[in-house]
Amino acid sequence: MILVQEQDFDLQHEYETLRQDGPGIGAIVTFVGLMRDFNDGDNVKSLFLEHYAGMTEKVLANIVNQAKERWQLQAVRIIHRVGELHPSDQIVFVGVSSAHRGDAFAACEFIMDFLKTRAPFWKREQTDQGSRWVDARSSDTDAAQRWNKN
Amino acid sequence: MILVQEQDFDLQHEYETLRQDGPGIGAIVTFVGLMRDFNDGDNVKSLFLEHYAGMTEKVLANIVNQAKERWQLQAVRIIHRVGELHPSDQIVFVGVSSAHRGDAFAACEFIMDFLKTRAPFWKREQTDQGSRWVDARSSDTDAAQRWNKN
Amino acid sequence: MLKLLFFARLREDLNCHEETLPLPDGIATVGELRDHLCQRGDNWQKALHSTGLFVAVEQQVVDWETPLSGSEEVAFFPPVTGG
Amino acid sequence: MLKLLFFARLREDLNCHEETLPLPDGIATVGELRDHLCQRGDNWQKALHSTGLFVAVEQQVVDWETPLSGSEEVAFFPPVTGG
Repeated sequence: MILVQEQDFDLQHEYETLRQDGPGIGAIVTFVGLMRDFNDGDNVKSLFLEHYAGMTEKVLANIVNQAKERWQLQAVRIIHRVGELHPSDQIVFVGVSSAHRGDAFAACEFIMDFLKTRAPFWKREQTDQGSRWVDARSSDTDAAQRWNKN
Repeated sequence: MILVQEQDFDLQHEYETLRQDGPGIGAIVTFVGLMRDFNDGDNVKSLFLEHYAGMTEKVLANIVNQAKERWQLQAVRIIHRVGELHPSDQIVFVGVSSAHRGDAFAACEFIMDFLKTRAPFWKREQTDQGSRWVDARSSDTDAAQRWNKN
Repeated sequence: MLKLLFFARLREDLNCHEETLPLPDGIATVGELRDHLCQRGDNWQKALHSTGLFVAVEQQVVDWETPLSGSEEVAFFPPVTGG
Repeated sequence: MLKLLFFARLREDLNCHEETLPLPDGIATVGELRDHLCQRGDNWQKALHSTGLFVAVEQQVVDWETPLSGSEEVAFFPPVTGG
């Protein structure tokens, strides 16, 4: 299940849905990305998230398929918010269920690393110094490239 | 915060507590271990979790301290249940908050890998064939040993 | 007709989110389309040669050698920063 | 007095969870204590030499060379299986 939406999400609801898949699940790993109030040394007052509707969902589905080929997974749920956000707001949710914890951890992190570097979202942030587009980070590229080594 | 308890726990409550630490948090990773209804090819009807009260808490605190030395973490919460459990029951919760997702993922998995191999808990399971102590897995030992390489 | 899309910083720098365009004469690849658009002026030249620029055809990231038939959706965008 | 604790399979095999014991004469290490306890019979010999056996002194896992003064909590247990 992949959702791109303006409205907020509820971790408990996502978790309960993953858990309902049955008594073969041994591990559920969830990631929530939250908006921080600082970036590159400046206070950030708000964030606007733009995306490429249509392509975003395709890229995320492709990342999930890659994860499912690579690890033994029961279910994957992704929610990414767009539009205007404020500090402490939830931005993104990734939840993975599996029989085994190693698979759940790896797949959840893999999905986030590729979401960060492949999914067409862009952040524009409002700081005390004005508005600016957020720059991509080489640390995110490095994180995604790690997965090629294995 | 480390708790060893018979009663169930609530993911949402743990998550909200982690999130309350403030707008410097960018990532929250949670792990929940659930009881599966099979093990080593047999149906498992129930599980009894025994532990070494006192030592358990010390070992978990030590694992958390190691994680905090190794990664930049905001907060860590661990709950492990003891006593009688049934399929689909929640067994263990580990939640980690950090400014950075890489640190949160690594610390959460590190804590689980060492909890599995160092914390004095023992599972006795009731199957259709009777009652038996669960054997330790070499895959868990391998998972913990991975962390020495870096 | 080609459907061109521009996102984020590119959309702002070019003051254009979407336009439709018949495949120009002599243009057979994505790279040639970029060169053609760059002739529109300095802001186009600069934006379409910005660091890490991506191009997607039919919502899939491709390289500059990718051929165009004239009825695709072609999107230009900077490195992504979601998550 | 030593406080001895046995957990899980060991507790069952020895039919003993906890006992107190003065430090026996000539016993100076955890390993010597184990050898001493093994003299109690075959079930002790077998249980205290089972695969992967852990021993903890004052709730900390130690090796068999660890010295004992006679007032410690000493726990024997099989490989852990929580989580």
